[in-house]
Amino acid sequence: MHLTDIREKLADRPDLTRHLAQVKEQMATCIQCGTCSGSCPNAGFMDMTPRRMWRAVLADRLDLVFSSQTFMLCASCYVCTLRCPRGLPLTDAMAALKQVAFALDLDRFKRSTRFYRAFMDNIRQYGRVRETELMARYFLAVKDPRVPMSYTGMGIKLMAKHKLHPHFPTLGPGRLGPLFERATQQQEQ
Amino acid sequence: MTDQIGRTLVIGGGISGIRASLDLAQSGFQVLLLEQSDRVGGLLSQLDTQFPTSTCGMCRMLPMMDRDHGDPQCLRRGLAHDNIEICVSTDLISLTGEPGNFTVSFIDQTDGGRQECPVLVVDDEKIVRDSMKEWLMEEGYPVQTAASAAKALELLETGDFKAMLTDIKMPGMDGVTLLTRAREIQPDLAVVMMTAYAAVDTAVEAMKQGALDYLVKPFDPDAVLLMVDRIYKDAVAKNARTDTVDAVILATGATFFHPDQGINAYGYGRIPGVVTNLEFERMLSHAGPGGMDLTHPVTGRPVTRIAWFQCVGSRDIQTGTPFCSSTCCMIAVKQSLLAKTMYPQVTEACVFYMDLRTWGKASDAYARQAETAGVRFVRARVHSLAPGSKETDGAIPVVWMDPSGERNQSLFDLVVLAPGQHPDAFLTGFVKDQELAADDWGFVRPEPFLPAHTSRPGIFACGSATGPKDIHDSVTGATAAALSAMQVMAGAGRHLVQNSEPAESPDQQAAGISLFPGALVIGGGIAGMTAALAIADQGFEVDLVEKTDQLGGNLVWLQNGIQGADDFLEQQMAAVQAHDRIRVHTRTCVAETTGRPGRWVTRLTPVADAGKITDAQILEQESGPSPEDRSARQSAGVPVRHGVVVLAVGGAEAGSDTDGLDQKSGIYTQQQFQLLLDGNDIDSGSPLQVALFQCHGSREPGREYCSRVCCPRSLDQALRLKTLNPDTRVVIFYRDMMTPGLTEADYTEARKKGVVFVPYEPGNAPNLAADDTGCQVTWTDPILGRAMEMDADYVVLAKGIRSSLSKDLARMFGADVDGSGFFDQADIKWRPVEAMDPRVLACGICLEPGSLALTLASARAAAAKAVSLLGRQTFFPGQDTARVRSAFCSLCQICIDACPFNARFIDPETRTLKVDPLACQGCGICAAACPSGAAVVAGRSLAPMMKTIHAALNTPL
Amino acid sequence: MTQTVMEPSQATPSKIPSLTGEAFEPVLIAFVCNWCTYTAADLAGTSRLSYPDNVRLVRVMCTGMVDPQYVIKAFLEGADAVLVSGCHPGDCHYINGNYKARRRILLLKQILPRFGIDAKRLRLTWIGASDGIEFAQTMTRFVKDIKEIGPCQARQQPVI
Amino acid sequence: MIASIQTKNQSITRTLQDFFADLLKTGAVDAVLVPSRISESLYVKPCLITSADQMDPTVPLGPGFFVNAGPMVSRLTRTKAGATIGVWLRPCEVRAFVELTKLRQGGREEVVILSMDCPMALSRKDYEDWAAQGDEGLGDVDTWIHTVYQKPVTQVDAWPVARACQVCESPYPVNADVSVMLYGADLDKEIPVRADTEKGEKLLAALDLTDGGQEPEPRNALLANLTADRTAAFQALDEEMRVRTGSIDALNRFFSACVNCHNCRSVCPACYCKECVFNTDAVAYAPTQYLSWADKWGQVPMPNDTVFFHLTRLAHIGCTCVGCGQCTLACPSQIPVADLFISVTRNVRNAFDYVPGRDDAEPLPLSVFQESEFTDIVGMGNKEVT
Repeated sequence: MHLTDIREKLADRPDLTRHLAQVKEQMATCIQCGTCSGSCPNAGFMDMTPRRMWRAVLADRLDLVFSSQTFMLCASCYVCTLRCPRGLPLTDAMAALKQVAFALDLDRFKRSTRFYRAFMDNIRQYGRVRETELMARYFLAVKDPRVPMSYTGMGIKLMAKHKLHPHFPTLGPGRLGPLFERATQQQEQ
Repeated sequence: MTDQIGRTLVIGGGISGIRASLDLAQSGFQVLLLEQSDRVGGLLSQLDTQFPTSTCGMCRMLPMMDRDHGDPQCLRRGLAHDNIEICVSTDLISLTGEPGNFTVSFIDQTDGGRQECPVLVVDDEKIVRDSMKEWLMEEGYPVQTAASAAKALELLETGDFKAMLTDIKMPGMDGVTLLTRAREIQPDLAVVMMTAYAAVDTAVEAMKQGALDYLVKPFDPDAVLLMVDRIYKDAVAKNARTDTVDAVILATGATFFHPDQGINAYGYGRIPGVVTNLEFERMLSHAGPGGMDLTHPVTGRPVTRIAWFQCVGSRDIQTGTPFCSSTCCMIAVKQSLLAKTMYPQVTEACVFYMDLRTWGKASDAYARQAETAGVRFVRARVHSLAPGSKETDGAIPVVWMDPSGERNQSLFDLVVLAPGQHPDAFLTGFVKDQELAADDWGFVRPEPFLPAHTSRPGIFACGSATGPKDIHDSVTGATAAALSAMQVMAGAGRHLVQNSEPAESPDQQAAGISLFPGALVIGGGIAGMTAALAIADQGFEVDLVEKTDQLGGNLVWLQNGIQGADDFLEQQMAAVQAHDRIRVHTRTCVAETTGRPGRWVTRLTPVADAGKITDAQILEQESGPSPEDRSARQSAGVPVRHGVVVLAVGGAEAGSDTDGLDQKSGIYTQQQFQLLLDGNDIDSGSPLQVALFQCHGSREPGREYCSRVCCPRSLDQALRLKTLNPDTRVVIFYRDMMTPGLTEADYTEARKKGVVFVPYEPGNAPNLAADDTGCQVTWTDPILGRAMEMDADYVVLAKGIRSSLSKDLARMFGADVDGSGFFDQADIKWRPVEAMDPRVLACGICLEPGSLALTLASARAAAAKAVSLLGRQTFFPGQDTARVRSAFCSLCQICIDACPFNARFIDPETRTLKVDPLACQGCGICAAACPSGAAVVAGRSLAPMMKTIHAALNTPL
Repeated sequence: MTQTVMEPSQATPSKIPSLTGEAFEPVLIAFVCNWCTYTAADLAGTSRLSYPDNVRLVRVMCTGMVDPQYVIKAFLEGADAVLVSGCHPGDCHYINGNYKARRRILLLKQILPRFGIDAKRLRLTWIGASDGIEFAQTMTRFVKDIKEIGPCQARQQPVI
Repeated sequence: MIASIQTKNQSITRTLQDFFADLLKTGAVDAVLVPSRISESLYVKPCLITSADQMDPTVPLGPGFFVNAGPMVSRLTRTKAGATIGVWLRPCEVRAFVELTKLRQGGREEVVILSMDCPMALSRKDYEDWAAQGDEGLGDVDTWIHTVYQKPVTQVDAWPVARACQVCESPYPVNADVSVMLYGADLDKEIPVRADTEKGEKLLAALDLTDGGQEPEPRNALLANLTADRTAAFQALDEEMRVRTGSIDALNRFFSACVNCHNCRSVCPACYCKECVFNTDAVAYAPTQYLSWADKWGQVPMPNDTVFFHLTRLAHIGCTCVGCGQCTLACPSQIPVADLFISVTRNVRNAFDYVPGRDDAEPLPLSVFQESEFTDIVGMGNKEVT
């Protein structure tokens, strides 16, 4: 993902630039001690460790930031925030980067964006996760036949263990609507 | 009556307390030394060796003169001096008054102390009762507990309690009613309410009904102890001993952070094999738990792999200690070096650090010594520890991420944590009672430009009470505090204990020497001026020699770089010029000196041409006048007679100015850039790109020391640039950011303002490609692992400090210059401002690189030493001073070569060998070297020793 | 590391240990430096460590003060062995006293063996202020070694 | 620069006497120190000669060696004399003087040291017999000279050379300004002379002895096996002394004839003290002390401290003894003190890797030290230095 493309996309989104500036400001006092990378359970799978991610953020290397999988693999377990000697809000910063990536709808994260959106809509609608409908909605959104095919193996195994309930929605609408409105309001401020 | 003997109270018997007490006692004043614990020595008694050498040497703090007034013994066995009254296991009850008339009351803990203050703890929760009981018992208070108010009243009937701590919400009778009922039984009982957060208003209500105070759950041990402490002091105040003193020196030091507080990510106390560095110090010692072997504290097996974790409870906002505790890095370096050299079984010694802070003069070379001994230094912070399992055979697995992002794992038998330091309960209480100005973390804040002074006149502070310090800084600060106390006592008209003791015998009278009463201070910088003023204020004549034509030295170009330094400099220069006992000789240098130490006649000569001093001239000055030139100056010299000399010739930016820096491409040295900043010649309109390059030429072969001031200076410059224009991009290239102690706050502040810090290894420093348009800086970022480059408008090279002290000048007074060109101190830790001869002193940055605060401290310390020497009329030989039987002496000078303190010399007129009673330490080495028995030391020559040997071998048991 | 606890009865009866009849009890003299080794001896005492009482301590201000004559006189006066013990290099209160002592002991170790005084009878050790255990061990080992070698000749006959 | 003095078919003694006379005549030196006979007796002592015509009684080369001239030169140079003195010294005398300069008992500035391949010395008794058989009461110096310098000898005719000379480690000039090379030279024709320092060159130039000579061809070979013999002789001496003084009892016997006269001390060039500690009040024991010693062993021979004195002297000059043998020559009880001192001191200074007199700048071993050295003699380990 080239730096210029990122800059272009951000040009007309002042809210996202402000969002990123806030992340950068929060990370300013990072002393590069490596505790976050050491304590992150998913660090092994990330192409760029959290410590390197914060370095890139501070160096305004948005090209590196948005070409890495790091914030997508962050499982928000908050261990890094607990251990950071500087008391920096590391997990919230990762979430912020994730939101900016979704908002920019970068095609690099196309699949993750659609999965997260499908997941959120599913919960908003039913107040709980309905796996089959969630995956169906996700496969439709991805519009790429190969993706569902890749899940068939896992699907069969889950069905064998009665983890997948083939029936269609019968429960009434979920009651989490107001919670979502409130969250979106807060996001605007 | 005002003319009694000057007496000072020193609180705290650790390293600083001992040093301050000995300085005052040696000068002839009396000292009252109070120590809370049961012995004098503080941390000292637990240390076999101290960095930056792997040797001990604390007994070198003992006085060099009048040794008959004290016990010549290892300080770990105790301190004894006629002028020091030592009270151990003593609690300070109260301190009131002003300089010259302080009233202090104190009590011995063991009799009439804490036993006299029984405490009753009333709470329905067992856990609260037990923990409170444990804390209070440990402090020596007798404690009883009661689960309910009824039980409490029952106990109150029979027992006689001084304090009661009671919960409010309890089944049956609540705390408030218990309060009223209790006060009926015992009206003078002090009651403290313990309340959960919600019930504070009821606690306040209780206070209206006579409760002394309230504590909020969850309790902090220190708060509880502070509360009970106050009650205890009021209770025993009546049978405490009171005394009046003229000045007070606070030297209570700091305590170590307990790693099990807070999140305890390293499982201290849970995981066997995780110890603190103080505990490991004891394990290393042969007098420690493991005896002669280094064994695992739990399994008892020999330890082979040791890891040191730095910054546990320092530089950590989570534990409320965002400052650096200054000494832990060097402790780790020493312990790792000792572990590798004392115990061959240790195969793996690994120090995990963020910045290895080796800022002392000899510290960096000592750290390199550890590296060559096989210690591995890894720049990483281990996030947490899991206990060892059966597979790892009990060894602790340590996982860390090195800068390149590689995940590393290794097994260690022992993990040594470096806990930070913070103020102890006593200091917090004392600061509150005496309303001393303290900084944000509870340390005493020294007055600007008066390192030992607190906000209360007459009360001085030194050592770690004013912020974590190493031995060198503590000892220098303690001597400076002693000077401040002397100034107060002089002001109050006090006199010395023994000013002019008569000689006991005629030949002792003949062998005595009296110093010329004046002092010669060479170098008119801020160090020289401060020392001159301090000596002159005590009533002695001072000759201040400055080779340029104006005073001020380096502070002249630096005054706008330090807040308030400009007025201070002006004030000092005015004071020096106006002082009637200071003769200022500008554009003058020392031609040569004659006479014995203490009776020097030094010839001062005007510097050759009348014009501005040329650089070449200064360089020539520094290397000393060439021989033929010296004779030319012989004639015009002004002879000065002085008994003490203070070398304060200062230093300059290292790296000669002519090493090809072309400022048109924006490359400046730190000093040049500071002048630009102060002269606001930096146009801050458009954002700039500035690169600050640390350790440029320092900490490398040829100059193996850290100049200690460049990192704080660069941070200050970076912050100035950011305030000028927040969008200016400032990048600091560093090896280790040396911001020890409380200066760590500037480092965090710089990061907050967006300054980028790029660490580099000595091997691949960033390279500068300068051309006339600007300078391009290229480097590989160690964390991103990518090549980066930057077109810098300004590149500032931190060249560090070099000393201007020439070998010739030092040798002229029998001192010398060390490997790095600075003044060769008698002992870098224990006698930091003196040469081997106590009459040759040094201060400022010709002694060691340091900040303005350290320069002022060393200047006042040097003045203290000078004053204590000049204050004595004559120095008579003690019982154990060497004597010479000239009839047998063939002047072979073997004894002169053998004497470690060059106390022996040949008197030119009489062609006989004489002993300088002030320098001679009575060790007897000369007596052993002399074949003919001409060198005699009482009790340590052939005849007495043969009697001793005969008695030893022939007396039946 | 268990401390070497010796029963009080093992100490010698209160007369000059003699050579004949019962087991040979050596008489040794130790020149100990006042600052470090004497403190270690003090520490050994306060730590309740026992060591044989054959060694008679002579406190000197510094090992640098031990003139070779003292060692020679000690041997000629009938000492079975002489120990010189001072501070570790770098700890010396007088800066370099211990280095000078080391050269003098080397000189003596060349001379004395020529006259039947075994080099093992003269020892130089560095014992620091906290080496209480090492002090006790040194004394115990020293007495054991000398018991093996046997009495020094100068103890049996006067030297002219 | 090597020159040669022509003997002009005179005796070598006469040639050297003329050489010294020329030195005085040309003013190259203001005085000369040369051994010479005292009132035609058979004994020689170093004489300070300033007039050229006093040369006849001098005996530059001969077996008579009764005073080590080292201390004499130190007395002449204790302070500035304002005169240049040419001193004619044997190698051991040169080395003794150099050691004394290290002890600041003299200085080399005003001295030109002329040294020679050593003619060796006879014991006092042998010397008297040797001297008697010569015609004018001074033995046959020329035959002595011719026999000694042709091949390595340990005796001339029937007289054995002094034991100290038999084991001497440097019979050739060391650390001198002018070295006279006699071994293997055709002495009837010329005496090769080598200038080792500028001072030496200046002296020879004053006598316009130009750089024409060369070292006698057989000299090196001759010196090589001379040294080999001497080393072997030393081993033998060392073995013998280890036996004769290997125990306290043997030491008692060795010194049983000693009467504490301290003669060996007063002639020893290395013992520079004004007064020996054993003559001072330091050893003035109280009568009760003697009784206490007597109680300890049952009896104590008087005066005691004989062995204590010799062992102390061994410790004091352990590194500075140059092995000149004067102590044996001076001992009234004919105790071979030199044999003991030479064998012990050579081992002592090997441990410090020090040779007395070889180099002015080499400091005395006990006046200097290194931070870490000789670590194997520290501690209870049994890596003992035997």
